[in-house]
Amino acid sequence: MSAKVSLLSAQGLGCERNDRLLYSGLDFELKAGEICQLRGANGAGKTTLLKSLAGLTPLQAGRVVVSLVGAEAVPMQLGVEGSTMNWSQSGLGCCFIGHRSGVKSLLTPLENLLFWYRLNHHDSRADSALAEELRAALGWAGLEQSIDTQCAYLSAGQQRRAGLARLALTQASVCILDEPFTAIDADGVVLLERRLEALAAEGRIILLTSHHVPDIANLRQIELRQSA
Amino acid sequence: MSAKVSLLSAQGLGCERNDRLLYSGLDFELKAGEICQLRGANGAGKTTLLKSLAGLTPLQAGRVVVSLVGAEAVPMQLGVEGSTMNWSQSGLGCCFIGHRSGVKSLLTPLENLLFWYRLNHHDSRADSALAEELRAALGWAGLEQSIDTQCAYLSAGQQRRAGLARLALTQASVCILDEPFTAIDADGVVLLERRLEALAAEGRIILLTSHHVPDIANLRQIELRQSA
Amino acid sequence: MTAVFKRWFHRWGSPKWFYDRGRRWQHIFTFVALVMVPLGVVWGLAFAPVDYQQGHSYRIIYLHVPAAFVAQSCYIMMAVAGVVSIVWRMKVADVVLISAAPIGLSFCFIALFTGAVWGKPTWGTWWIWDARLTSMLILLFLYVGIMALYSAIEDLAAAGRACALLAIVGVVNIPIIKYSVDWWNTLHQPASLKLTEKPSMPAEMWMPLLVCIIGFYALFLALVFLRTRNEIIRRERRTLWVRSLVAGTGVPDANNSGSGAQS
Amino acid sequence: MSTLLTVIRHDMKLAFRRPADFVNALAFFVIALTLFPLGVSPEDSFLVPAAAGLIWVAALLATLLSLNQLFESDAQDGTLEQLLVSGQPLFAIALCKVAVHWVVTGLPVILMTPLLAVMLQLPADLLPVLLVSMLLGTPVLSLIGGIGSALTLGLRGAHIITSLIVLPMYVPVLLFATGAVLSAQAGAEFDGQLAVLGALLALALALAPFAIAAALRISVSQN
Amino acid sequence: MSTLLTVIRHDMKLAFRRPADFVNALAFFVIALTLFPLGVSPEDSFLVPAAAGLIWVAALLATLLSLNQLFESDAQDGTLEQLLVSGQPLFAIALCKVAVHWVVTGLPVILMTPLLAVMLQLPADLLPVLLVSMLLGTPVLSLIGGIGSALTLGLRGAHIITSLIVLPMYVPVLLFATGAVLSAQAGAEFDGQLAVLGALLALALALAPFAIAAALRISVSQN
Ligand code: HEM
Ligand SMILES: Nc1ncnc2c1ncn2[C@@H]1O[C@H](COP(=O)(O)OP(=O)(O)OP(=O)(O)O)[C@@H](O)[C@H]1O
Ligand SMILES: Nc1ncnc2c1ncn2[C@@H]1O[C@H](COP(=O)(O)OP(=O)(O)OP(=O)(O)O)[C@@H](O)[C@H]1O
Ligand SMILES: [Mg+2]
Ligand SMILES: [Mg+2]
Repeated sequence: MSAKVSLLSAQGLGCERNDRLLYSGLDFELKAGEICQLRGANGAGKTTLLKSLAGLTPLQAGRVVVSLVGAEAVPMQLGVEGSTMNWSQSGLGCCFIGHRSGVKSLLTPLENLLFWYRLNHHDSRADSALAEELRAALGWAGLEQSIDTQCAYLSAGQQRRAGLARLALTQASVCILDEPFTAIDADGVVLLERRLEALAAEGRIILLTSHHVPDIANLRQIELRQSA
Repeated sequence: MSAKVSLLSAQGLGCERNDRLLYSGLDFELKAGEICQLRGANGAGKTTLLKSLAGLTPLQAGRVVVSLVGAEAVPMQLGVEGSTMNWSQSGLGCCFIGHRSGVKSLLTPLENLLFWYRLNHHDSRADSALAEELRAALGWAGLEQSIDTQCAYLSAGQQRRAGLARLALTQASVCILDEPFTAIDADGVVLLERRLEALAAEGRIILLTSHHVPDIANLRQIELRQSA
Repeated sequence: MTAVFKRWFHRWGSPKWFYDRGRRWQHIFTFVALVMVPLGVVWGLAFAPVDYQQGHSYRIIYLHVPAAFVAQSCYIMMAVAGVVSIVWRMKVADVVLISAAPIGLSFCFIALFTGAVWGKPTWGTWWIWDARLTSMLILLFLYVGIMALYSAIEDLAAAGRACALLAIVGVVNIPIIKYSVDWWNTLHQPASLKLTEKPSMPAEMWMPLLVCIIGFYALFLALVFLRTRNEIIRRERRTLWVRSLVAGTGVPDANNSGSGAQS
Repeated sequence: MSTLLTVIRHDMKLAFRRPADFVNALAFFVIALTLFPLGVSPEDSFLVPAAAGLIWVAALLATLLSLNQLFESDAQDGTLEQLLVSGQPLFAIALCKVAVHWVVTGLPVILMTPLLAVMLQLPADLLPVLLVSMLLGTPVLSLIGGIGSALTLGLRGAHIITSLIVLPMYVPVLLFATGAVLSAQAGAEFDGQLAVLGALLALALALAPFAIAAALRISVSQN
Repeated sequence: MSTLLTVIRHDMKLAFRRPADFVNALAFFVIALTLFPLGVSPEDSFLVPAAAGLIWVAALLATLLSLNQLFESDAQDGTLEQLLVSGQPLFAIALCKVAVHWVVTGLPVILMTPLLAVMLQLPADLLPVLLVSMLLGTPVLSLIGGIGSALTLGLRGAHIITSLIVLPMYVPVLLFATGAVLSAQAGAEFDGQLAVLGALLALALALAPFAIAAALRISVSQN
């Protein structure tokens, strides 16, 4: 995850689902350090767009290009019409947190985070050595008391937080978050907003959807208007 | 569902889950026409409390009493320590919408609403006769285009709306809503707030949880503070 | 119910009472078991006369039959506890039911195992699908079912009610099962059936058997009291009376309760 | 009354929206039975005497496996909560659900039986007895199974616990049903066994719904 | 490499958190086999020749039914999305998952076999052959099954479609495995059949993981 993205540009993205055109000819550029909120009514296609950007569903139209820090000269094509985005090429990484946050209810928040960490980072340290860092991350997410209770016994918001704790560790240079504020209480929302600003300050690109406007310094917004 | 509640009073409610005391000695009174927001951090016990009030889980401690319009003299005990609340006695009704909103993804919003309506109302009219009303309700919920698409193909917010459409029809005199605003876009939130005010105006009692403070005229708030 | 019985019933319904008074009964049964089981077993295995047709192998009956009896009675007792728990919402009944299950299971297993060991010399095979064996196997499944259900439900209260319900449903079925299996067995007649019929035993053969049976029952009851009281302590650990109990004279059960409750 | 019709129509609609659910049981039934000639032996010496028993065992397993769909989806999407809150008589709702479940899983299996009976070389004159025994027996399986699946709702590995709970109680049905066919095969009387099956059905119809309702309340109350 | 260890440890941990999942297959195996003596006939004349076949059929069905747990929970709770986004080699992950699945479902079944063989009166000298055939055969079942369950992930009634896709591919395994035991029973050579089983296993190991990975990508992109 060494490589850093300095510019991500989407060109002419389009998508239709069961015969309804959701969006088309969608262009936008995200610079390193930008936080961008994707807006749109229910059913506008936000989740659909985020999933295709994360490389889970193929791009139906258009292409996505990134240029890396230090190599701005040679932009790199991550995905193109008909194919799915491939983030892993040349050590790029993408941190995606969707409606379903990928938290196993049988495992404790700690175990969940550990698995995610091992999966996304090459780190030779033993679990015990990592534990400190992970516990810190979960502490940040406000789960001190629940670090070792199975997620099945956590409340809606606590489970969400277990997934969001990744934001305290991720080294991916692009974060894609689908309604990260769902089920999070007031304090949690502030916590999260500050965290996102911090990540941006480190030069990450952050793309998120949310129905309430987070109060984040110079937040960019992209409107996804119903084309039907 | 003829009977109307004029006063619902909870006395000394308490609950503990896996060895943690969530709340105890909780007393509150809700008068007809009141909208009350239950507040508390993630894991405070809001959902737990709402479920026990809706009669899904037994009351661990305390009792709940209601007095009916016209019969204020003889308060009626709906539930007591160790038993589950019983709303159906003497034609009282309760409208509960939880984290899982009880919408079948195989059915269309219309079919879902019809099933719920039949289940909760004695109405001799044929489905065809009802259809108008139901379509109106779904229209109110902003699902005109999607009335006849299976919910599996709806977005998160649209599915949520399919469940909330019940609020346009319910005749229950008490409504219990767990985070009704989740995944709902800005317009939807306003729509919902107005609807809740209307219900209150008709003399219903509304108890809801939410992490953002809805802008509702004279909203009451009950704080559920962590006792641990 | 007469007033007297009512009072007695409700007293035993309170965890504290059960814990305190149960203690004496536990000691009594333990004592009986400690005397009768060794006596019966040694008598049966060492001194009882050799069986003319089965030779020494028949001696295993002194473990086998008592175990089989206890295994069957245990389930009935659990069902009764289940009724009490559901009708009178009595917490202690749940605890008794749950504590008894593993014991019944073990006796059931002993019966099957000894039976199998017995079968080898007598039928020349470890297992045949004879009526008794089969219904015993099914009883084993019933026990496993209850324990699986209990261990799967986190919420103790819910687990108790669920198991009570299951035990009742099960006991309704047991007679049907036994009847059906017996009938089915007459349908196909394995030649070896005769063997399991009660041999008409001379007194010096069945006397020790009787002693063993009584001893096993005593042992069973002692275990039930032990496990139940441990479980009570564990569940009520945050109540006043247990706190004071543990704080004051360290009651033996209080400290080994953990181990008792897990199994 | 109208509620019951509502529930029945609703569940029927769902079943036909997702035919897989009942084709599921049917497919398992067919698959399992086609495996025996392949795996064990295709010779009549094996099949003829075993056919009826194999068919019943397969039908029993098929029911066992279809059980978890009975309440699971309702519990997951919150419909069960709505049913409880509605305050309608739960035992009646449970009965309707089980009935529908039998119609969409048990009945197809029975309808498919004649075909498989031929494949398994079951003597033609035994087919009627077999069918009657299944008509009387499989509803009992569904009713008992209902209790099991309601008790294990939302538990980890509900599947297996259901099997463990339910199976011992299935044995009598299996024994009397196959017993009837065997006696018929031996040219003996078999009304007795069928009568017993009928009695079992009556008993299950009378008691199971209440047990199921109680079990459902318990399961909902814990999560 | 380290990723694979991570996945394996993770899945193992999950399996032991929820023993029910693998006890599941085992229980079905035991239960199904106890039904045959009850439902068909307890007499040696039936059991002795049929035992090996019945055991294999039961093992096959047990695998078939445990398949859906392979990727289902991952798909539902979003773990699968995380696996894809992580950009790790998916075929390797798939292989690990299948391996773990076999260890927790297939292996216990094999370990339980001797006991059931006794209860079903299988001649003792046939047991080794049976066990070897199962050791070689059941992994193939898991691998092939993996493809089926990945393909049908998140489809309605995935269960049945999986069975239909997978079953035809199971038949050869079943035939060669039981064939081996039968020849042994007839005192004939049986190395041939076992060799074929080995070949099938090698083939499946080489190809299945890639098929599974492809199938997973398709299913995720659908919803
Ligand atoms: C796994 C093998 C076996 C099991 C599960 C088993 C089961 C039982 C059961 C449940 C009983 C109590 C019956 C009752 O309640 O009346 C019993 C009693 C008895 N069994 Fe077995 N048995 C097995 C093997 C054998 C064998 C191999 C023999 C002798 C050859 C045998 C001889 C007896 C006798 C003599 C009794 C006492 C008579 C009676 O109480 O009815 N059993 N066995
Ligand atoms: N199924 C369960 N079993 C045991 N304990 C649970 C269960 N669900 C929740 N809890 C515990 O109960 C507490 C309250 O949970 P609840 O869902 O009521 O919180 P909440 O106020 O709704 O939180 P949120 O705002 O995140 O929805 C949690 O801290 C959790 O530890
Ligand atoms: N699984 C699916 N299959 C087919 N169409 C779908 C599916 N999911 C969503 N759609 C359609 O795609 C459109 C966009 O869905 P999407 O989830 O992207 O909306 P969204 O902007 O995320 O809405 P929300 O704010 O409610 O999450 C919806 O209108 C819906 O009709
Ligand atoms: Mg969305
Ligand atoms: Mg909540």
